[in-house]
Amino acid sequence: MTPLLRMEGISKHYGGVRALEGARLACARGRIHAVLGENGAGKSTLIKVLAGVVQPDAGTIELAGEPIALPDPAAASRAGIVSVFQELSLLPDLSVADNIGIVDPPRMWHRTWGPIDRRAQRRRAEAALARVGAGDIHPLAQVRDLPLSRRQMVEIAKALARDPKLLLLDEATSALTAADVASVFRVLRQLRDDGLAIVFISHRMQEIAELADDCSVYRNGCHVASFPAGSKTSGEIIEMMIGREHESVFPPRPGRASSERPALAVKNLSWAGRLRNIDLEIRPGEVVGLGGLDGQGQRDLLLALFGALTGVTGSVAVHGVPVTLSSPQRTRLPGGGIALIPEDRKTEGLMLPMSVRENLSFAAIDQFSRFGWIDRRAEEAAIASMIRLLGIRADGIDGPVAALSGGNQQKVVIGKWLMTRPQIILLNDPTRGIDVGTKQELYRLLRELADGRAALLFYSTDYDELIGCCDRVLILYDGAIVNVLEGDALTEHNIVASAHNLTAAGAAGAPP
Amino acid sequence: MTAVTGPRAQDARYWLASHRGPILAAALFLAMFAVFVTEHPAGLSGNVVNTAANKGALLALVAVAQTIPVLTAGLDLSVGSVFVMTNCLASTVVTGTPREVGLGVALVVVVGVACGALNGLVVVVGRLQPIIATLATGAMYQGIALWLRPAPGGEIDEDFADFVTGSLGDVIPFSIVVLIAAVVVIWVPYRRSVLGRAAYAIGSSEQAAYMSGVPIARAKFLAYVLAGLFAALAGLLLTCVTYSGEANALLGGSYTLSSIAAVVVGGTSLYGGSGGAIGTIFGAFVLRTIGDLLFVFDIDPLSQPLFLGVVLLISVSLGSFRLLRVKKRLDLYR
Amino acid sequence: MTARVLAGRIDRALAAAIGCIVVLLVAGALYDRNFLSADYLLQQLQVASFLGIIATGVMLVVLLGHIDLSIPWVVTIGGMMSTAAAGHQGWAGALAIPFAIACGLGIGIANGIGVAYLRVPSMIFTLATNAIAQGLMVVHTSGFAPQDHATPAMHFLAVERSILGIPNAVWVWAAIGAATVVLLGRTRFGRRIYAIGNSERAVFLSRVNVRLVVVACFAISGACSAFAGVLLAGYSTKAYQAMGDPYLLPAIAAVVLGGTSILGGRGSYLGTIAGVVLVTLLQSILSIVQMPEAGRQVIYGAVVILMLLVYGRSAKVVS
Amino acid sequence: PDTVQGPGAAPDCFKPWGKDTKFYQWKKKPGPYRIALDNGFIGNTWRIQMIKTAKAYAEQPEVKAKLKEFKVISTGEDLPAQIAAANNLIDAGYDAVIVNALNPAAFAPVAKKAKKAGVVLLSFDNVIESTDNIVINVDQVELGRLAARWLLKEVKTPGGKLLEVRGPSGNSVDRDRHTGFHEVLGKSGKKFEVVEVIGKWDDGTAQKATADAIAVHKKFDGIYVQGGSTGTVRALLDSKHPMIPISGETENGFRKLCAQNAAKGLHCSSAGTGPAQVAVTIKAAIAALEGEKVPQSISLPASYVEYPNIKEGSDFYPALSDNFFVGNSFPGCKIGLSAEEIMGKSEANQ
Ligand SMILES: Nc1ncnc2c1ncn2[C@@H]1O[C@H](COP(=O)(O)OP(=O)(O)OP(=O)(O)O)[C@@H](O)[C@H]1O
Ligand SMILES: Nc1ncnc2c1ncn2[C@@H]1O[C@H](COP(=O)(O)OP(=O)(O)OP(=O)(O)O)[C@@H](O)[C@H]1O
Ligand SMILES: [Mg+2]
Ligand SMILES: [Mg+2]
Repeated sequence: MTPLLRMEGISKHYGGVRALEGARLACARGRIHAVLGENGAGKSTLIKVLAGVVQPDAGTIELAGEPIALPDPAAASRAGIVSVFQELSLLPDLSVADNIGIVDPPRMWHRTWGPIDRRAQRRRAEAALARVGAGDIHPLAQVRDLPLSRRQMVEIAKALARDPKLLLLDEATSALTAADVASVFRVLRQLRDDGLAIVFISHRMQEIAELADDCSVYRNGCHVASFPAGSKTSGEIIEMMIGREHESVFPPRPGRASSERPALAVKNLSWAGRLRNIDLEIRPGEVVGLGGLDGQGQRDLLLALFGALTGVTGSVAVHGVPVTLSSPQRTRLPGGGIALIPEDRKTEGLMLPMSVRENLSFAAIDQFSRFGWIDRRAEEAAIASMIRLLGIRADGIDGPVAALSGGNQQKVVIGKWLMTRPQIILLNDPTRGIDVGTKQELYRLLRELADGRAALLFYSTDYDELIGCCDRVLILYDGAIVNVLEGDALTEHNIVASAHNLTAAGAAGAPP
Repeated sequence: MTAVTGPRAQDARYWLASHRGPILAAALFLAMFAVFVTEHPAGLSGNVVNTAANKGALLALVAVAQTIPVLTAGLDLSVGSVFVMTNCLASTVVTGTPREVGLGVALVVVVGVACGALNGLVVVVGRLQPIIATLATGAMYQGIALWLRPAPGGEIDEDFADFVTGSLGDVIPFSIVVLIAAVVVIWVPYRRSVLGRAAYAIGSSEQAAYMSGVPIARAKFLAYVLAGLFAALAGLLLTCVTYSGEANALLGGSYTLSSIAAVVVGGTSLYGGSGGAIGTIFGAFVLRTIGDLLFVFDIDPLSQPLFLGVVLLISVSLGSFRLLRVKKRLDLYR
Repeated sequence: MTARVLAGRIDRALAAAIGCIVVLLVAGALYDRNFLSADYLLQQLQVASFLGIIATGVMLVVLLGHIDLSIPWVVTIGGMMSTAAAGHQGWAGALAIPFAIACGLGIGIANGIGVAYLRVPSMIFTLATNAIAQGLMVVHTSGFAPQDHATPAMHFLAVERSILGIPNAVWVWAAIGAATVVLLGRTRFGRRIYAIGNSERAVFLSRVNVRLVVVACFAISGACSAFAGVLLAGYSTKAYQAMGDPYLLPAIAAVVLGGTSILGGRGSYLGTIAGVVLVTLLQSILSIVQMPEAGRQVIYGAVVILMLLVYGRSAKVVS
Repeated sequence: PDTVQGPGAAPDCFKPWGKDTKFYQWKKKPGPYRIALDNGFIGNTWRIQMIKTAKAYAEQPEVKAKLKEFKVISTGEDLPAQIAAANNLIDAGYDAVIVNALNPAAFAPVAKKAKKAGVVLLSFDNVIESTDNIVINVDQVELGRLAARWLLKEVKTPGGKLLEVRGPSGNSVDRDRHTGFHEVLGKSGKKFEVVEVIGKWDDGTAQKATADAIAVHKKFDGIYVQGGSTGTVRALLDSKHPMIPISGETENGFRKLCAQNAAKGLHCSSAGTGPAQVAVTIKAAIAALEGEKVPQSISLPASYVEYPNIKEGSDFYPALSDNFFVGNSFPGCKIGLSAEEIMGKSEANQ
């Protein structure tokens, strides 16, 4: 039987950058096809070609054996190709229902000329949300007000509501918690069994293992290999992706830091009913994780500690000195201060059209300037060493960061903050959309920073990461810390249990 | 937040949240207008209402014209010029037999639509920034207006004009009927149409809208065409109010700027994606009533411009009270 | 988009603007040889320098992604306050020019506070402050029948030609322009301006006091406008009502024609210079060839659109 | 009102426009009266001066005794707002409404309404084009003719190049003055090339336009400037152009420059309409309300002075602002105090 989709010889160049070179992909009905590759391998570009967003320089696309042209997203949509993009394509000012029904909504009176039937649209949206297990999202809510994980669910519901023949998911689960992932996977399997072809991209290897039927690996824009899932070990796959051998993922944890004075001590911190009486202490050299279901206040806590919220009560001390964190500028403290790796790199971390140079040195510009005058040499030297340290792949430092792949952009965000030499680093899901190789470098980097006596507070939606990286994990539920896990008690089971606030203390390891 | 959390109450809360702008503008207008009529020696008479309605409807139509491109995160700086140019045209062609008057009205509307279409083309096909593209086309329309009417004058069928600017049964100003009709016949269907919603989608995020397969080009084009249409309706109404035409660049400029202020006071975001014509209409009436306050308070003639400026500043700043409720400072920055 | 493409874009704007300037001069010369006389060209530069100083402030504000519609009456305030102060005896008279600039600065700061702290869209907040500035000047003129004659210093700056026969106003503009080039390209403040134009949110989260930068830019814009008002008063030897009205739209047009994105975050000062010269020449030539106002407006609009079609098109919406 | 036969009240002041000008007579109303002034644009010196004059006139004891209320509303550039203000004033029962119209053609509906309501409507400066109101103005076409006649007299050559600095396009006053100017030139039989530039009655704009014109055309034989005359003379002086005759408006600054440079050969004529005509209009309003006969169209004398008669203290005032409009005395009208005095007083306060 011919596969539903066949792409051959797809090439795409951006100026001097090779995004795809003779790439190919074939996927069949009733199969979930995983696409793997490190950051910048060209996965998203491949998806965008299929979605009609990007026009390839060369190559052919066949759908059900017929050659097809995809000049714009609308054409792809008509052909039954529906995508969930890495950068979400939701409309923040519109309601969830409007978003889900944005293309081809139900109409009153006449199928093409009638006005939009809002009731029918709302029913349709409710059904789609319920189907992916996001029934908690109100269809009239504005997407702008939803946290990233809920938005991702809306995006998936939106894709499914369009009755695709071919569904493309580009890191669609990167911000989802385990529970959401599970319910999305249930639907995806159901759809596969109904005969859909699904292309699935994720940097989380266990998701690939769990879901994929076939795999294709790309490297540097080229197709490396395709094989049925399970025929290769994950070590082999990673080797294909990064082109070298791959060691154990997490760097070793040193023993607990001594009982010296905490770098960050928070007492009784509350905010707007969304954070309740948070107490926490992080010593220099410690990596403390924030866990729990998404949206339990973890992101707000990080923002509060960074001075980005108003009306926060409670006390915060840095190295024993009480500080008022009434604005981010106030986190600039003698000896380094506090850094925040924000949630959304595109809008919060970077000035996309500006150069890598300007982005990297932006937060630390004071170090290279006297009386407001920038010393470009000092700046360049510092940038060069940061690029080396993080292995940022960029076509020179004067190109816009927008041209970097997602993972490299994330590295720029991290580099931007490392340049300020912070003593306390708040990380808001920093590995979202980062490939395994880079992730591993990042874990190593975090540990090095901790060894360099920085204190890290690390929120992640990935439990493995929390377990592998953190000395301690605080589980938040409804804005309060409900459990603290460390040592042997730091297991996936315990995290999941306390995340749902099921545990009475003791059932899953008592807090110290 | 209310304690009620039933599904109805929840729906109502979302509804309220998305209609806060128009409600506030309407409340502000009613308060100001109440002060005005209580102080007016003639009180709430048919004449007073008619005068206020005619003056308000003019700006309201221009401001609705402005609203639609603004929803797409664009801007139409030519609405004032189209307003003036159609005024000049109408003062030439809307006269004669009833048939000729009808044809004249149709011609004026068609020309307004054509101006809007040119704007749309420049923005969509030319891919120029709307703010600067319409600044340029606005200059061109102003030039055409001068060419049509080098000096003030012209005429309009007086029966037609008196009817349009009069009141039905001396109670309901016909200009308000026109306004309501424009909302019911044009705005509401537009709001409910795919292209209307596409305008909101584009304003919200053009990139995301494109990736979702929203018909961007058509929706933007239509937005400018509708702007031209509403501006032409306003030009026609102006001709009825003045019985004449004048290619006055200052008038066009002041309407363009007032229209933007009305859009903002009416709760539409200049960044696009949210708001609508109803709020804008109240916003326009708020702005128009500011001038009427000169009647109410006895202000030294040479301090009047300062007074108008201060009241304008206060009304456009009222929206910043919402800042007091913002809990997340990050949300202040886009 | 690579750096080269980006740089190419800016260069293209500059090149196109310069190309247009040349075309205008040639067209003018065909009409009358005197268009190429040093006299005429220097005079255009002199007049351009008033617009150029205003456009400098406008450009900073536009780079932030904002706009300043209070220009007309801040210019007038600059002119009227300097001449009014000059009427006083003693130090107040001597400080006429700084005093006027301080007044512009004050309104600029008010604009900045409204935009940055009250978060009112700049387009309407500055519209309102413009109305207030006008109101203040009407009260001012009517109240004390103030002195409105320019001082010799103002006349010296605006009209006289002290060095190399080049009008002093041009030197003043050159100095302000050089400072701006340095400010935008070499300082932290300049970086922050561009950055805010690209993503205010990211700048806020980079521990920068965004509001301060915004207020500073509006303040500079107010000061530039007021200073231009001082020079204009010197040029006309007096200050008068509404003297700033003819400068708002040309200043915005000059900045945009010079390749600065009206949405902020992108643009070069060299482009602005070219834009200013272009707009000034275009106005002057259309005036001299006695184009009737109607045709003048149409041509003006068409030229702006054509030029932007050459280099000012935005990218297609693709990722 | 009734249309009646002349002569009307105060014939020295309320001079009928032409022979066939009608006279109006309203029924005498018991005083004191409520009179309102509906002004549009305010952001220029002429208007400010006009409003100050109106206020000062209304404050004069003999006038004040007849007025219960004198209200002024300025609406800015917004024509519909000015029309609405006029309508509101009529509805609010003012006895007389005075308009300086933003657009002369646009107030026909207002005139209709005032007539129906029995309100006396008057207009001056930019007058309402309708016979349903009392119009008080200087003949703008004649001002243009005056300038042309004087230039023809001063320019000795049989032809040459003249510069005409015009007002804002689309404005009726600009059109009228331009028409009158060219009418006389056309009939003169001399061959003049007229270079037209637009000065918008604004000193800065006029100065720039003049400077550009001089730089390109190098030599003119005479200039007619409708407004912004000070700027035009500045440009002439700055350009070191030889002195040529200039016919301009009535700005104090213009006349000052003319007087200063008369010895160097600068010959000027200065003609225009002073803002004090508002006082004449108020006077006419009161006369009409008192049941006097008033011409429908009143012609005011233009303030006119030409070289070498420009005298300090009567034709210009060195102590007053350049922006001041001179030529406010209407001797026949016995207005009581001149605008010069009004401005001069506050000047002295300083
Ligand atoms: N618009 C663009 N302009 C220039 N270069 C681009 C553009 N988009 C992508 N690239 C380049 O193309 C290459 C492939 O990018 P792509 O986004 O497809 O990678 P990816 O495999 O999805 O990576 P990630 O896992 O980080 O998302 C990268 O090197 C990137 O820098
Ligand atoms: N070179 C410069 N020229 C003009 N103004 C400048 C310059 N550098 C800074 N400023 C202004 O001074 C303000 C303070 O500068 P600075 O860079 O110290 O701000 P900051 O570091 O964000 O503030 P802080 O650390 O005090 O909270 C800037 O926000 C800017 O408005
Ligand atoms: Mg990708
Ligand atoms: Mg990625």
